[in-house]
Amino acid sequence: MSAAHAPAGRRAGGLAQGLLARLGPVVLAVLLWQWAALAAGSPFFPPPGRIAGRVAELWFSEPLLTERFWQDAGPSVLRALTGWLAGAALGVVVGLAAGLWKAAAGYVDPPVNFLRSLPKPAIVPVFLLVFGSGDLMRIGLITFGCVWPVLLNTMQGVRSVDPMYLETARAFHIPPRTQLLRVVIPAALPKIFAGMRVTLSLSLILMVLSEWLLADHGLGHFLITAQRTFEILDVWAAIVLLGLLGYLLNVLFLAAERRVLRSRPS
Amino acid sequence: MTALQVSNLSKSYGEGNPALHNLSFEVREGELLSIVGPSGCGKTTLLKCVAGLVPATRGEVRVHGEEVSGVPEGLAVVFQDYGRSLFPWMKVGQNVEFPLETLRLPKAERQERVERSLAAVGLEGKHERYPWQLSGGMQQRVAIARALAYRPKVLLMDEPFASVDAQTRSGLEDLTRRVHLEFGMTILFVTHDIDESVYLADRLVVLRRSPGSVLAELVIELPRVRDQIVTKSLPAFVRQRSVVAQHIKDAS
Amino acid sequence: MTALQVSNLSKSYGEGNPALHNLSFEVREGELLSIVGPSGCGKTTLLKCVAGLVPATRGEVRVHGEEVSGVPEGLAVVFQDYGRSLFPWMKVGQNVEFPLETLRLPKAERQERVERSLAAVGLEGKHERYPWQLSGGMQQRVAIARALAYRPKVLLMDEPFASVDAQTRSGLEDLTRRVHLEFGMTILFVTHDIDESVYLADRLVVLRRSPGSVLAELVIELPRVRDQIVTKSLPAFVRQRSVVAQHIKDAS
Amino acid sequence: AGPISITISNPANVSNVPLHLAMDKGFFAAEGLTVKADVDLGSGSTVEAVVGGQVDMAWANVVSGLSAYSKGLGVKLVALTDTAVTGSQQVLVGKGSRARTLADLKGQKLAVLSPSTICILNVRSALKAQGLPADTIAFTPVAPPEHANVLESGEVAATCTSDPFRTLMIDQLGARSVFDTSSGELEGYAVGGYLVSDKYAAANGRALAGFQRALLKATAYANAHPDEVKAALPKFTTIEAAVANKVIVNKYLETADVATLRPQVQRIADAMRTYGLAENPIDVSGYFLTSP
Amino acid sequence: MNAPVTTTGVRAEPRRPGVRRRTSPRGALAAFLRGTAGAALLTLAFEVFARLELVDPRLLPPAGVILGEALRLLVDPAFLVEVWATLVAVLGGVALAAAIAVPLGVLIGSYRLAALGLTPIIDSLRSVPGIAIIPLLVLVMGQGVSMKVTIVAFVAVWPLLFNTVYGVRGVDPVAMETARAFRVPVHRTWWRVVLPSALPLVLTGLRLALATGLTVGIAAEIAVGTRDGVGYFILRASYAGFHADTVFAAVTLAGVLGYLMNGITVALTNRLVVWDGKGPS
Ligand SMILES: Nc1ncnc2c1ncn2[C@@H]1O[C@H](COP(=O)(O)OP(=O)(O)OP(=O)(O)O)[C@@H](O)[C@H]1O
Ligand SMILES: Nc1ncnc2c1ncn2[C@@H]1O[C@H](COP(=O)(O)OP(=O)(O)OP(=O)(O)O)[C@@H](O)[C@H]1O
Ligand SMILES: [Mg+2]
Ligand SMILES: [Mg+2]
Repeated sequence: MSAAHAPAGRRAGGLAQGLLARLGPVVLAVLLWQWAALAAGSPFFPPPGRIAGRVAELWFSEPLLTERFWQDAGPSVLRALTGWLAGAALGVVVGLAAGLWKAAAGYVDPPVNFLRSLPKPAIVPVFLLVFGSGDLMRIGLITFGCVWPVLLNTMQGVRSVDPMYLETARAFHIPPRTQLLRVVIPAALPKIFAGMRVTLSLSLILMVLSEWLLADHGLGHFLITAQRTFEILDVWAAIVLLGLLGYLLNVLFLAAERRVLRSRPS
Repeated sequence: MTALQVSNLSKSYGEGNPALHNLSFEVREGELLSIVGPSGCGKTTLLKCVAGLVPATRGEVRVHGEEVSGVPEGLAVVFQDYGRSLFPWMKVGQNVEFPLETLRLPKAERQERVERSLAAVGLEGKHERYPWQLSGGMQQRVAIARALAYRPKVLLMDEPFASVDAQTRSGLEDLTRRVHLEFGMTILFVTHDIDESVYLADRLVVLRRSPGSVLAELVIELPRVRDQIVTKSLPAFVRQRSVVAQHIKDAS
Repeated sequence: MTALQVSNLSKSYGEGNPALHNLSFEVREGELLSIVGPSGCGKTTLLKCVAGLVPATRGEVRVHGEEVSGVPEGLAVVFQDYGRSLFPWMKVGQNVEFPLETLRLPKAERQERVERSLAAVGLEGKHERYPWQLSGGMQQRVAIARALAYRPKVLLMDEPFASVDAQTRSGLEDLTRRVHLEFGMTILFVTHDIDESVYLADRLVVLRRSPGSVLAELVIELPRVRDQIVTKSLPAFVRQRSVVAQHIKDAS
Repeated sequence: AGPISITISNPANVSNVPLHLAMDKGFFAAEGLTVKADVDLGSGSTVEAVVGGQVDMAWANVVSGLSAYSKGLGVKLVALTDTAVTGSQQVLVGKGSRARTLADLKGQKLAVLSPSTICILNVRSALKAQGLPADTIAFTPVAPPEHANVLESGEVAATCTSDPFRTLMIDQLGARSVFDTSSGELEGYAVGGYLVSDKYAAANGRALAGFQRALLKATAYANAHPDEVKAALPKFTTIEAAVANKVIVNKYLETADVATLRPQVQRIADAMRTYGLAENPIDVSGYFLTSP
Repeated sequence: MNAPVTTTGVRAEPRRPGVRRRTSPRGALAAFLRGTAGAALLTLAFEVFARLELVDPRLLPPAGVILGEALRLLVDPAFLVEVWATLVAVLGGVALAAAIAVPLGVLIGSYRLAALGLTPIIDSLRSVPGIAIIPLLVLVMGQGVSMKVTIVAFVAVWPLLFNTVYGVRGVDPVAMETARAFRVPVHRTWWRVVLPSALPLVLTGLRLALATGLTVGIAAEIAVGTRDGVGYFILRASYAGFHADTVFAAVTLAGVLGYLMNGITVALTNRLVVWDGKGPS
């Protein structure tokens, strides 16, 4: 019987065990993959060893990162992060408003739910025609995609704040603004983070999509070129790079989250 | 002077679920009124109506002559559900200090009030703990310290000592009397401990079982300054104690 | 026969934050042991160690001779933090019935136990309410009803009557004595009410302030079957009551 | 055994009209074949479907097919369908553009169908002829329906577009051609053809021979009846009849003779090497389906 | 004790109509009107922008034209068949995603080791864009409905997973201790304690998953050129050339479809989650 929580603070079994737990499954997965790829022998499924070699060759040789890395991934990641930040900020603000002020939710809900259900590739032309060419349109698209999860989670988080917290705050005449900053937001924070974390990877995906549909550089461009010219190894290399970037961003995000939420009971 | 006036107050939670029925009483400025009554008779509901946290279904509440709509100024509450009224993301010190920030007190004074009120409830040196690192009784005392540090004109306390041991409880009772007298604080004190209700009160209201309404009201005739041993052995105390006990028996 | 044996139990929450220190005592089968001690001395911690909910730092706990690692079988707990130990998504009846499902009792028997235990705590007819629609005292009684319906061999109760009015409290105290005698239930009862601790106990342990350890242990010499008025006026009761009071004074 | 069935993934374009004529006219049935044509709208994943065995055969443009072949995916060319004529594919600029020639697009972006399109070869070859470096113009792959949008928004300076979008953009948006891809070095280039996987080729030699014969009959018929070609277009493509009438019809190839086709293909393979779409020289000798 | 909060300093209206207080017909009408007002504003903004004719109206038709075309599509059986095809793929994909994500989320949320071990894999996997793996999926599955379901599941799994994990981690420790104290078996604890407690967040995840699944399902139809679905309809209209009105009408209806799916999920949530915002979460 131990459906217990992951006790954040407890250093169960120490560092070694943690490291094993962290790396074990990854190593296992890669080994399985290598074995399956070798067994299948399909040109579309190169073994991870070769992919890793290609990734290193393309982006991680020279001193540390190749010039190509900055060419392919640099602008892409920048776009993704900018769009993510803008989307998260917008999502939190609108989500707070809609969570706190039911009437606002009434006005906002239908258009929001309509907008977020629009298929992204199909609305790229609209973004293109409205925002014109250039990064504005791409960042706009990423922002547009990132807003919704954060918005929804924020709203949900705000609506399920323990009413006792609010009653306490009211009983002590905490002004609305302070209530918002010191009570509502901290109480909703775990849920806001959940939304932001979902969105972080989404921003990478949307970045690829925006570059996929039209770009002359960046990871999306690299990917579509590789794919259309049957550079299968490059396709996989790009997928792995995206996975690495996603993992890295998530590690950074989790570290930040842990700092912010460290005071919570385990 | 009337600090608090409750007139014909009724409250029901939805159809056919009345909690309070036609309740009227008043509390004079600087008076300590105990409210006793059986579990579920509506004491917490009454307190929340007075605090303006819950709208009355009928009737009205006036604090210092003004009808309560929002939470009246200069009023503080110690909630029965202390476990959930402390903010888990704030340390103990921050929890106590938080309402003071709104009062725009200088940092030094805030600090001092936090120190003093935490010390008053026997929690000196626990500033840096989080509420969930404290025992139940300690959490409840943090909630009390928070209200005391706020120095309200009117203080509502909902079974504030329920989770505290006898020894500490006596100390807190005396503390309550002391701030009541010292600062002329008007206090509405909900409890189900008969001894406590009599020991603390200037006046006492017994509520009848649901939907709650006033069953009896009595003025406690005890000296203003009280002592746990001396006062509790006064014949007046013993007599009034048993009167209240009898009322409560009738109430349930 | 020993139902419960605590030997050299120590528990600390991280470095330099000891809650219990070298605690030893035992409870015989079918005995009711009261535990009293100042707020924050480690009573809740002790109960959680006995229940196997929290691992001891040192020492061991044996229930019916077996060392506790997980939660021992046939054991139930009434938590101090009743407000959070009831599941808000279950109605009152469901909350009480929930642990019974694990016992694989037939539906009819489950229903009957739910009925009877809710009635025993004075909450008949509240099945369909949600916990958050009840007053604090009522919630606490739901938690008690849940433990009673479970019919454990060993029952741990952490200040179970703290939020209940005097009248109901007396009733619940008598109920506790009754199930204790009727079912031969072993009960570990944490309270900070001295009268209650003496009135209920077969034996009594006083804990010393942090880190908690046993300050005194005394056998309560009162008849097995007790009565609120008769028993509490027995000279033995009055005497033992003041002995405990003195101990507690020493403890804090 | 009953008739052999072949599933073909084919884009909805002019090149595939003979396939559909052959189906309609019963040419395949006469060879004992049941052909099922899966019309594909611009997915770019048809070669994967062939290699993975999800479909038996797919039409691909020559560059794309050669690219798959050269990367060792194990594909074989069953037949080439058509060669380009003037107007098949053009580089278009917007109404307001002042560009007159490719050279005027220097330092700007050109939208192309895909990163492996013959247009890139054509443009680079033309640039080379004018003594300009290959990277004078940057290429951006854009799906054809978006060509009008990217041109209008200013994202690109020009688009390399084929019918029906070429006709529509010229007629309705006032776009203007500055370059015809069927000119210069690669004039009359082969547009595309049908691919199968090596495995499929090895197992179905007889059926594929039958396919080639039936298709030849259909290409001959198509060349002889241009009106029927235009009439067939709206039936399996999304092109409307009015537009179909203005569409430029390529010249369909009436031969399956490897010796004749091979130089056609090799020419493009060499150009791919020259103009940066292939890293190594491509030897096309293993590319053709050898008769059983 | 915790009475329904009706007025907060920060909250102007009852927080949650919930189940006990059913939305009155009048309230529903008001909500509908508010929603319509919001939608009208959006439409108007688009209309004005289009009417400025900064962009050729054949590429970006005004809202009025799009809406007219949308109304026509709404009764066009040929279009409705495509809607059905998309719906089947999206619901299938989200169901598959939920079947994977919820148990996995409970596992990861409950056990630190599972979280440690699986996080790197998950974080890497979910940063892989669905479109990048489409060619690989086509290779294995072709261009039919199973491929669509897979790609929808691939993207819908993450919001469900993360919301479940955060939901499970947010279960009140006292509630967990209570279940343990009564020796409630693990599976029953998950079922009766962890899941209900996490349910509000899981349902939020479901809403996100449905929306994401719908957009990606349609995107896949566009990108893969599958043989049916709204995306296919859009693709066909765009390949026909200069039918921006039909394209945007179909896109609009896709949005409406998403709006409806969301509405149904919200109604479901309100029915299932009576207690949310009533007590410790
Ligand atoms: N989760 C925790 N983390 C850190 N310290 C804790 C934690 N829980 C309890 N403590 C500390 O352990 C000590 C004993 O707490 P415990 O809850 O056992 O006291 P108690 O005797 O039950 O008090 P009360 O009568 O007030 O409920 C206290 O000093 C408390 O601050
Ligand atoms: N949020 C609510 N929804 C519905 N009914 C409620 C709600 N809160 C309280 N009640 C009901 O109102 C009545 C009075 O409750 P209240 O909490 O005021 O009692 P109380 O006197 O404080 O009791 P206790 O001493 O047990 O705390 C009870 O019957 C309770 O069930
Ligand atoms: Mg109460
Ligand atoms: Mg305790």
